[in-house]
Amino acid sequence: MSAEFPIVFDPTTFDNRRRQPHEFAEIARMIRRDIIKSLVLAGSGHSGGPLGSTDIFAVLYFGGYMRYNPHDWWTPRDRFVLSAGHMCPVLYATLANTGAFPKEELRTLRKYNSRLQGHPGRDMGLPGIETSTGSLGQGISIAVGMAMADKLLDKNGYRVFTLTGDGELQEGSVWEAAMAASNFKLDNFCWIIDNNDCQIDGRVHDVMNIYPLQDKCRAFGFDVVTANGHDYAELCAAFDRFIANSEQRCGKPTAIIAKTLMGKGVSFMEDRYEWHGKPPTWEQARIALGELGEDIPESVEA
Amino acid sequence: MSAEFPIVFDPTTFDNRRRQPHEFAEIARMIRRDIIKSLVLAGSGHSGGPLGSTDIFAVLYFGGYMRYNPHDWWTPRDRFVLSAGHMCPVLYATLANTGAFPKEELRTLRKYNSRLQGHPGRDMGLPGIETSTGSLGQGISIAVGMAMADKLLDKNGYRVFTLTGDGELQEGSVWEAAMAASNFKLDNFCWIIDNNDCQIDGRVHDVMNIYPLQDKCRAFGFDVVTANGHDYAELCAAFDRFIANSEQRCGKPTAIIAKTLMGKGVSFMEDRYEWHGKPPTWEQARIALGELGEDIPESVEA
Amino acid sequence: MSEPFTLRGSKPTRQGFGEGLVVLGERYDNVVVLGGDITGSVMTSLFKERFPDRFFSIGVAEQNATTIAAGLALSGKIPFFASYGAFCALRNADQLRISVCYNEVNVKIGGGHAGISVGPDGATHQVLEEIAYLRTLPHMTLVVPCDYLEAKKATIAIGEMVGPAYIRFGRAAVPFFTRDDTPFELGKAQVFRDGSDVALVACGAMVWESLVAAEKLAQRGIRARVINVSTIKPFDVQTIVDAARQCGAIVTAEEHQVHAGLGGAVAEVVAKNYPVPIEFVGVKDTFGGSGEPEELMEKFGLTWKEIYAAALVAMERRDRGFIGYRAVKEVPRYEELPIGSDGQPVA
Amino acid sequence: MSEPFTLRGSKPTRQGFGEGLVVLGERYDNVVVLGGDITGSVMTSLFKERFPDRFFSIGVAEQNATTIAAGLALSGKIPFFASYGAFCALRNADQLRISVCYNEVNVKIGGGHAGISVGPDGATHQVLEEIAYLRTLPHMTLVVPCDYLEAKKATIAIGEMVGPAYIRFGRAAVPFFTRDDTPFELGKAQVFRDGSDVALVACGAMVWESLVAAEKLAQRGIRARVINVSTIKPFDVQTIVDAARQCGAIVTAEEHQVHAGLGGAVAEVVAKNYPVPIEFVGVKDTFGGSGEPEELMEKFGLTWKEIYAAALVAMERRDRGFIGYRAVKEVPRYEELPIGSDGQPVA
Ligand SMILES: Cc1ncc(C[n+]2csc(CCOP(=O)(O)OP(=O)(O)O)c2C)c(N)n1
Ligand SMILES: Cc1ncc(C[n+]2csc(CCOP(=O)(O)OP(=O)(O)O)c2C)c(N)n1
Ligand SMILES: [Mg+2]
Ligand SMILES: [Mg+2]
Repeated sequence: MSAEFPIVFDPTTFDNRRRQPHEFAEIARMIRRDIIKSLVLAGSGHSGGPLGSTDIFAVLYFGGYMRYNPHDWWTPRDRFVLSAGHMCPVLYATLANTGAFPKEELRTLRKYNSRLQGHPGRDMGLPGIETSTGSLGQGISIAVGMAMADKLLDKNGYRVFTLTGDGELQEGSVWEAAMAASNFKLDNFCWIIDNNDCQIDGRVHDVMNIYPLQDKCRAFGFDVVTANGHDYAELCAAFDRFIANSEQRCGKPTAIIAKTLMGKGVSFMEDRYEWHGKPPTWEQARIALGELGEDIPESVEA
Repeated sequence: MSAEFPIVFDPTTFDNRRRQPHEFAEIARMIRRDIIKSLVLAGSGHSGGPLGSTDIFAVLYFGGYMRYNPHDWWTPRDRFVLSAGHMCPVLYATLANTGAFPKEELRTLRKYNSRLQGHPGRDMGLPGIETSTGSLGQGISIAVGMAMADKLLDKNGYRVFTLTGDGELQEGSVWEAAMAASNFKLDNFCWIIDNNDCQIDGRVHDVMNIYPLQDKCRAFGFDVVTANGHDYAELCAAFDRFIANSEQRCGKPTAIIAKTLMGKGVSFMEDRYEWHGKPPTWEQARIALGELGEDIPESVEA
Repeated sequence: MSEPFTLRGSKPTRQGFGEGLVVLGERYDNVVVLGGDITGSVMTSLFKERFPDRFFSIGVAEQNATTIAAGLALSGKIPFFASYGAFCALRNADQLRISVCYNEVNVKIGGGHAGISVGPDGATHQVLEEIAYLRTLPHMTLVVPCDYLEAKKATIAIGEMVGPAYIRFGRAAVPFFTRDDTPFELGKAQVFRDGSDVALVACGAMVWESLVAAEKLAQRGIRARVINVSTIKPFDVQTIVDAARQCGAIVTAEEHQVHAGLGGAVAEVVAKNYPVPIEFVGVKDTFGGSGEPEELMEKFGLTWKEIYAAALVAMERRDRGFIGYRAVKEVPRYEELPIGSDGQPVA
Repeated sequence: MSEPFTLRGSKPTRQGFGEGLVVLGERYDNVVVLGGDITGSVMTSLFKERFPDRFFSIGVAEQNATTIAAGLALSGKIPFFASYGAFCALRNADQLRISVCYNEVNVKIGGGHAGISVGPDGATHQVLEEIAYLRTLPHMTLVVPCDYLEAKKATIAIGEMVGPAYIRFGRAAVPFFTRDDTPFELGKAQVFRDGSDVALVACGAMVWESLVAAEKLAQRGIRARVINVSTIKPFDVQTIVDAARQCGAIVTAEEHQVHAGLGGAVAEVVAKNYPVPIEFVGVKDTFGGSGEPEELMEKFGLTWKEIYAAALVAMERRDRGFIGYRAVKEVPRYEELPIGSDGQPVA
């Protein structure tokens, strides 16, 4: 018998403003729980990257850095492109927590005809999904195109954020995008690297070494900031630096190398690459939710 | 009436050994004349890159750096891969001057069924053409594969050289290759960059800025040497450094950034990107050959 | 050649690929494998565990892996590179064309996650377009095995031939029904069931669906020939022409876009040799989507039911004189077929 | 719709593309162009000179240019990216599939150096495989104009439609014969010459060759219909089915691999609607090579002569009862055709 239990999505949503670290912590816990819930319901999908990058999303979407209207998404806004498309559970959970769509919809992750496709599908029209991604290395170029559209043509002053994985940096097209971003002096462009040193087959430095990473980003013309991707103050400082770069028109794109732990927040997933592409079992979900502050009453069968 | 004149290929060939600069100069002049001759006969093809990289080829093939037997090419040997396939006129002229095939065959460049295809075609079986190339960014990866075959498997101690253009570095796959070369510690791998700062549409730094180049190569794990690509002593020093790296198993691949002038040796072509992909007219060929030390008697019509 | 097949269970074709690689590794010292960071999923991990010294991890860099493979092949190795088809047939399409096929080197590609049965990963990972491209590449051998065991045989076969080759396999467990003595030969289509009322020409997991459809058709007295086109390039012209001549009506079935793939190859051969009506079962020019494998196969019309309905239509077109103009009508859904006097659905 | 065409000279199709872009630039502020370092060759340089602020040089990075275009399109621009087809249909194949077509964005690609008539650059630059791939991509519009003027019209048309589109053009000057009032419509094949003895279905420069073949056939009393399939996707089913029904024999002609391209599309439509014998003129599963454009067209069998010979064979197959089995014989060379009593070559 399965140890399934009722999944309840807390309908709370959050607004987007400067915050204290403990506020981010609370939001991040909510997002992580929502990730676990949607994944256990889906029965497939990626746990590790989403949990590891949750703190970044909490700061980006709820710290006043991205400018958007959750209730009318397609109005003038900053853009976020999830280049590492497989990490979409965190993006879906984040967007749901902005109020962009009902949190109940998180139940449909990876189901037939869901707006929450296994990799983001723009055709489904989910508010906040700016583009389809899933083939690594493409999203960052799309984001560069968006940044060019504003910087070089429209000049409305919007900003473009993108998040790539670190294994993703093995794709040469990422470096094409990076080269173009600095060539066009896109100071409205912020490249966040989820540097968990994990990818499917193991440690990034074992699978195909991408280091020294700062040197690479710098040599490709970025202003590089390194931050502990779980430290809200450091993340805020990094984003503040980008905002300053963009406001001062420094002529350089910004790269934030966020050191993270894959699976952060769930003890048995933390820093384990095995969790790249698996959902929790029901039993693991129960433990994970417990660690994330939500106690699930024992089910009858368990 | 065209000002055509009889093209005569000097059947001299050269051997492969340590040399003095003035000897290289003589060889390079011969190769350049052969390039001009084959191109004017072809009526199409690339002048600029081949002439600009000729001094590199002179040193590599006739300075004792590449080990090969021109009369039995496919025996154990070092490998050279022309990643910038469009530069093949210099490779053909060089190979002809090793004695790998009759210099008369240079007349057939770009003609139907010729072994001297417009971009190197391995299917034609020309001695010294290790692989087909022509789509930028692929040859360097092939060369990495060859270096891996020896370094990681066969361990016969052969070395692999590859030459890319600098515009070519805009292809992301080049950086995939570079990352792999250092990941696998291929100290038997030598990447020569023909840094003429020219490509089809203009200056490389205008078309898509690739600089700072040394920093990029270093960040991708290479031991980087910069050399004036027309100074034989500097070129020899650079190749000596690679040989030393490889003999000492330093664990790093070597990158030689050779600063060159497109069209070097022909006054009206020098440093002009317009010459990337054009052959000389007969009149221009006459002047070019004159500048390269071969006087063509005036033809009747001219 | 015809024999009754029975279901032996279900196994993914990728497993046959992984196991075939190990066999090759045992037989040949110069077989090497390149990893693209999904080695567990495409089961090159079996080779990696067994022959760690001949396995090289290239990371998420499919262009590079393909071209490195070309370099290894030019150095006397027999390199296999495997990833998902979207990434090792398309991300590297230019490399396949120039460095592998024009170069005519001994590079072998294993392309997984083919078709809609990939399931919840969704459209980006469900490659449905690569057969079309791969079969245009000169010198390429393209194999689409029908089940686990044929995938294993095919993997060994492409490892033992000289030249570029690609093997297409899937993610989900699919019916496993061939046996050790089921004939398999590169370049040869196999008749898996005899019949001359209609020919069902399929590849991959659709071969089993065709066998099921043939069985259902037999229940109403229609003898369908089932042909397994495991090699799509080079194409076995003779077997298809024989089918056209002897059956006079053809259905093609593939987990691929309905255009330019197996169906396209059959249509070309038939038009050039012996024109007969063909009905095409495949994905109808749309992208895939998330869902469970079986659910998706239903939704996208890739089951024996569509083959059954298509067979009835193809036969009807033949019987009415297939010169007759057909107003481009679509094949009805199985469920919508009228029930005949025998209680079976009719066209 | 049928009209006599006369040669108006020769011009490359790429010029029509370049000029069409300038027209679009004038009409629409949000048309932008991305350069891939061969802007002179693919004639985006005309746009660059005219609208320097709306031209962006991306360098030799076709993957990036394609995906940047997607980003621009998602920001309300109408981006064109042009390069050689080998690099902007294949080097970027994955980007086209995911970022352009799955995304369904308003990205337009101009793919030059198509076909063997590229000439001395040789095989690497002569793309012969991309029609097959592009026509499998959902949401894609694929246009292959027959001459300079149609290329110009087609460029404007894809700029004015919404959604992903690709236009294929060549390097060499080719016959220029359409007029301002020659009908052109996206998605519509045009009958360029009436006739009902045999249909010659072609795209690109092979349309003119078909007109020449039709003229030669007319000299011996055979009335060939010539159809210009300028849009390969979406495919004009009706016009082809009409041709099959009314002519009963078809020849397809394209500067592309003989498999999976235009010929494949025609074969599919015909098999599904009205099976008739088809003969396919195209490159026969080999790579190209260096040479002069006209020389190569001769050597690779891409002239009116092959179309002429193929037409005779297709008609013979029809007349003998095309159900008759044909022992996969190849079409004879024009020069080898026996001379009939009228002094003209016969099949
Ligand atoms: C082009 C491409 N190749 C391969 C894949 C399969 N894939 C999905 S995620 C992934 C690993 C990426 O590693 P990383 O970016 O570090 O993400 P993380 O494992 O940290 O979540 C791979 C190889 C893909 N989606 N796209
Ligand atoms: C993948 C690819 N894209 C585009 C081209 C067309 N092309 C040939 S040479 C060239 C310029 C390359 O510049 P560089 O490497 O600096 O060579 P140089 O002009 O100095 O000879 C381009 C864009 C190509 N051959 N391959
Ligand atoms: Mg990672
Ligand atoms: Mg250059």
